[in-house]
Amino acid sequence: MQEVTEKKEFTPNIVAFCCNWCSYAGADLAGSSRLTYPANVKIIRVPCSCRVNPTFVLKAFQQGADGVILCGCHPGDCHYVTGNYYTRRRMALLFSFLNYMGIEKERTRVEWVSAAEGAKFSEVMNDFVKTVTALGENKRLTDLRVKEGK
Amino acid sequence: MTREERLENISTLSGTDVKKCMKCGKCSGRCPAFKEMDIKPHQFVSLLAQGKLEKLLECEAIWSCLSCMACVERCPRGVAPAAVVEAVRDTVVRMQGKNGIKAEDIPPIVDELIPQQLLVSAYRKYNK
Amino acid sequence: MKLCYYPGCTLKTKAQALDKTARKCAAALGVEMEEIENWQCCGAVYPMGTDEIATKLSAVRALEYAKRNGGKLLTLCSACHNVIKRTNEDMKAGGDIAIRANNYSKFDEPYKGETEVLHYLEMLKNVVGFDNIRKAVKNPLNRKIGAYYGCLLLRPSGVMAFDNPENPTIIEDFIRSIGGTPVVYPFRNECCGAYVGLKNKELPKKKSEKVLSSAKEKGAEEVITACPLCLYNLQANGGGILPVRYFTELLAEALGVEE
Amino acid sequence: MQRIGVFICWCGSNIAATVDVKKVAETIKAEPGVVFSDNYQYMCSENGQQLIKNAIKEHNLTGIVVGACSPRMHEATFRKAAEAAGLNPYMVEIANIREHCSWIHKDMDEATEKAIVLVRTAIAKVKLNAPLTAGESPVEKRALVIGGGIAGIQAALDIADAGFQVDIVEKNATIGGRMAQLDKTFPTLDCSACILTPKMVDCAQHENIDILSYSEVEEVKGFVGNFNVKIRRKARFVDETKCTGCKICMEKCPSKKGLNEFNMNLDTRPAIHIPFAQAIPNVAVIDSTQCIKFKTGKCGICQKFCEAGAIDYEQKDTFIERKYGAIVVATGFKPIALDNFNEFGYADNKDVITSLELERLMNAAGPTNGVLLRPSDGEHPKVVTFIQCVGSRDTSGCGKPYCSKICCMYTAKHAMMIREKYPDTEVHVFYIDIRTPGKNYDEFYRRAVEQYDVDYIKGMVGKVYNENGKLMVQGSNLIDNEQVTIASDLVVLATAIEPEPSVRKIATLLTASIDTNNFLTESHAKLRPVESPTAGVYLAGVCQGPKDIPETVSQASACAAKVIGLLAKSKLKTNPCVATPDEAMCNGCSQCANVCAYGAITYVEKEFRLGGGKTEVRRVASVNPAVCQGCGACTVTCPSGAMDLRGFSSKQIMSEVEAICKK
Repeated sequence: MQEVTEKKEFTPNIVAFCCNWCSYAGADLAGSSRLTYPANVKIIRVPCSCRVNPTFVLKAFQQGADGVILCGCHPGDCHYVTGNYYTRRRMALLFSFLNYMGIEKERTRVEWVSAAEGAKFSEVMNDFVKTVTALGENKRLTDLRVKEGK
Repeated sequence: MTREERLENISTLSGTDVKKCMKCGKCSGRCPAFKEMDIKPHQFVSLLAQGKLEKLLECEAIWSCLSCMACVERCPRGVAPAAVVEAVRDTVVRMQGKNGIKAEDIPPIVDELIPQQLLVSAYRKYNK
Repeated sequence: MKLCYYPGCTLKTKAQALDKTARKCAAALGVEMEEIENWQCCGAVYPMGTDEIATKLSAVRALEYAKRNGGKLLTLCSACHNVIKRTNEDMKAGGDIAIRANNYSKFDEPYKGETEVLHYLEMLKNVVGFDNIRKAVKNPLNRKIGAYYGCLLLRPSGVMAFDNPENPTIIEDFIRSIGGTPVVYPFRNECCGAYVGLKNKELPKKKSEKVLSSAKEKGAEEVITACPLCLYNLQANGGGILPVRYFTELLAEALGVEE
Repeated sequence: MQRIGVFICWCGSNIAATVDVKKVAETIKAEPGVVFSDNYQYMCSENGQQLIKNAIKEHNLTGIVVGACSPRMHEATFRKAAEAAGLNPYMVEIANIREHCSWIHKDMDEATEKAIVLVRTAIAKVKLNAPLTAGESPVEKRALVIGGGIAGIQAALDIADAGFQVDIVEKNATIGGRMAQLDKTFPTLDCSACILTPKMVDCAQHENIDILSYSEVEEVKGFVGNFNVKIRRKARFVDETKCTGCKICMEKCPSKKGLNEFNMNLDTRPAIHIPFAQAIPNVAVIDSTQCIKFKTGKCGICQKFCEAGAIDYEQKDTFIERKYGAIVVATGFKPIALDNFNEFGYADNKDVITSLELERLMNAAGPTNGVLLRPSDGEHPKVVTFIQCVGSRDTSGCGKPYCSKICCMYTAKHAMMIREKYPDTEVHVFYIDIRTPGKNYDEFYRRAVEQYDVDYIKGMVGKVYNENGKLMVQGSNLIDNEQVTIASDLVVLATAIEPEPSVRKIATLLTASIDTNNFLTESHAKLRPVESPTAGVYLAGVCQGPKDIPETVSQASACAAKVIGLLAKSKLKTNPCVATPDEAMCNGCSQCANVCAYGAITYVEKEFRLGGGKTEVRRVASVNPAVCQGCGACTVTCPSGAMDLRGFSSKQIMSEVEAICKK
């Protein structure tokens, strides 16, 4: 068997949770405006950013994600009135906990992207991918069985 | 430098995105040196956008711009025509023998009261 | 209160009146202007070319010195203020210019635009306060005075953040504080054309006359400025339409600290 | 055993150009549980849907995944198709391989690979989907229209004519809005008041319309079909039921120096006033910040002279609460403040005015009785210069990035009206571009040039300054490559328009989305242009984007059609994706109720069997599915993990995460 010696350029695996009303629509707008961002960003649609349970984020890192980003409506503009405020508080706590566990703060992010901000969505994703790429692969919390493909 | 590289260089030097121009002419509407310029402020932006390098390099207006920033201040699109003028002027003076002012020209025009500021700035703007 | 002060080339020679009156007035108002060590000429014009580094180093050095000596840098000449303030914003922005300027300068710690650049007028307004000046005035100047801002203090407003670029008020407020009546005229923020003075004599003449006649039409009896170059130009090329003086000269007169 | 079908759409070349759709469909065949996988040019077409229906029946599918455009686009379409084939509509998942994949990536391999992952993710989710049934909720047969300008008036009249009750909430003392301030309307030049005021009267007389003027929406609760709205009726200090509109109070009021907002502050009005002669309701209002009685306690003259006894200085704000099935937002616009545009000299020169001020100066009921006079000295201007795009198309941060859309036309109108009335007056117009798309619009503008000799100058103005009593307008003439200076007597700024600032609060109350320019966002730019993404909320007029009167009226009528369609239903289907507690795990701690913004969660005492014949009574959460909006806040806050969200269950999302991360 031929051994692969060439080192492949690292492309991080990014999980993005997007609120159905703002950011998911913002991502749609980025698409219809043909504003590119890297293909390694994959979006999961949630009704509201407050639907994101901290365990989902932990799960993502456990399964080998290198960065997790949550996008919701701007403060004050939540489709469900106050959902994004819960997100803000919950994630502040979770991210500092993750930081303590050795997952750099830069690997986790909460952003507010409205349905009209397609350009912002693409900018945020480009920036986030750049940041996470610079940090390299995440090894903390990862279930090794996943990384080895077992 | 090839022609393309020079254009690219002027664009980089200016630090402004000429594609943002919507051709409203507000810069030229505001310019206090308009009548002295063979190429008008809005044309600097337009010529650079079209890559008309020769017209830019041959113009006399680079010596008339007052760097007063009125065009920069008022552009509704955040374009800086004065920065394009300066980038073209920088490009010209950096070419051999193209200095805008010669040392020997100075003494006759200097009067007693001329502030250093004017000499220093003229040297900085027109010479390399 | 002690402030680091950057005088600049012209204030040491042709514009000594500006420098001297400013120092006296500041002292009378309780501000000590401490000239910074080994300052070098700022270049008198801000080079806009994005690759211009060396031309900005003297400003960076002065700023870095002020950072270590109180955190504020007082300027007086409009041109120095423009160059130093804009260079400081470059350093704050942390782009290519900032990185290369720091690499070259080798300061103990990199300079990141921490210093607050303060023009003398801003100092009068924010540190001393126009109300306090009003109280200190001994000879109220009961005259109609036109403020001439020119370009350098105001533009580009996004960086200079000095005053409203089209409708500034700081010098008018200053005039009121020394007992004068400010005359607002439309050409107070229009360029006097001085920068091209060595290459073109006509343009500065036209522009200066326009400025002064506009001030006169609106009722001004004299015009004040903070810029030595504007002063020279308006005096030499303005056709003698109105007398032109430094604002600090009037301040000295009002405070009674003239020689 | 799950039997999943996968359908990959080409969307013509929209997806197929960057995603190898055949490869996706082939690769996916190997996924466990997938028994059918195909691709088709237009999955949303009749044939595409038929393909899905046939596959569901033939392969006895238990769930389907459609790899296509955004679910915001066609999820409903595919759910309907599934339902028609006998599959529960909630057993459908969409993999968004267009907006989130083919449209943003250029490399075919990369995009194809991503599409496969997205489809796999949707498969992982659909395997855990459960059939759901939508509940039903009643519809309150009454509509609320917020804003009483031409948009609100038109929407209200159309809805009321269909037999439904409508309330118009207007924050000012009268309905009529901006249109009431206009003199003539383009492109026909008919008098604005002549076509608007009859409609205002219709509103007042319509048995189905209730005008709540001088009122504001304070609180909105509920959801489509069942909004509960609290409305503040501001104290006008005049009893609306008693005031006859005789105006004797206006005549007698000693405080006459209040700025007249209706006339754009160009003249003054008394503290007690009726905004304009045709106001609806024709009832006075007291400006308490100006009124001497309120400032000093002395005066009371209006009360003395009011024969109807309508004046009541003690009046307080009151609140009413009403239920509505649908809400139309029609909050309108205002011209922007010109603080950032001092180069045009608006602040310093009385004779530099905005276009809306000119409307008042030209209007027969305006401060000059329709005679065009300069505000500074009351002289006839001999040279009038218009400046277009003041604050519009400005990305420098000083103005608005968008085109205000109405200025080219109204400037042409103004120019023509001045030339018509005063043929000896010279009129110049500085413009950047002339934008006249619309029936008879360009013809209208050309008339200004060709028949009325209006001097159109292509170029922007750089500075307006006062010299020897003239307004010097210095600008570009780009066609001649010249800088021109026009000595003028009057300068008119075609000021950009922006949404009325109160729309922000309304948007927050309604949880309707708003864009970076404060315009309300429509649900779909092309296919659902009058609906807000919030169900039951509709948008009319400039609150949604700049538009002129004909467009505003069309949009208002479109809103009305949508509202009528909604109110005509006897029941509404509710979203079945609601929170649901696992009662065995719930310990009744009340955390979930605390975070619920809708009050959908209550607690009930329930008896549980413990085994061995024993039972226990416990307090457990209970979700009202008609009230729950399905945000999921409660699911995360629940400490025992008892609360879950249908359609977006924790297990489903976890398996999506897993599918995405799988290498």
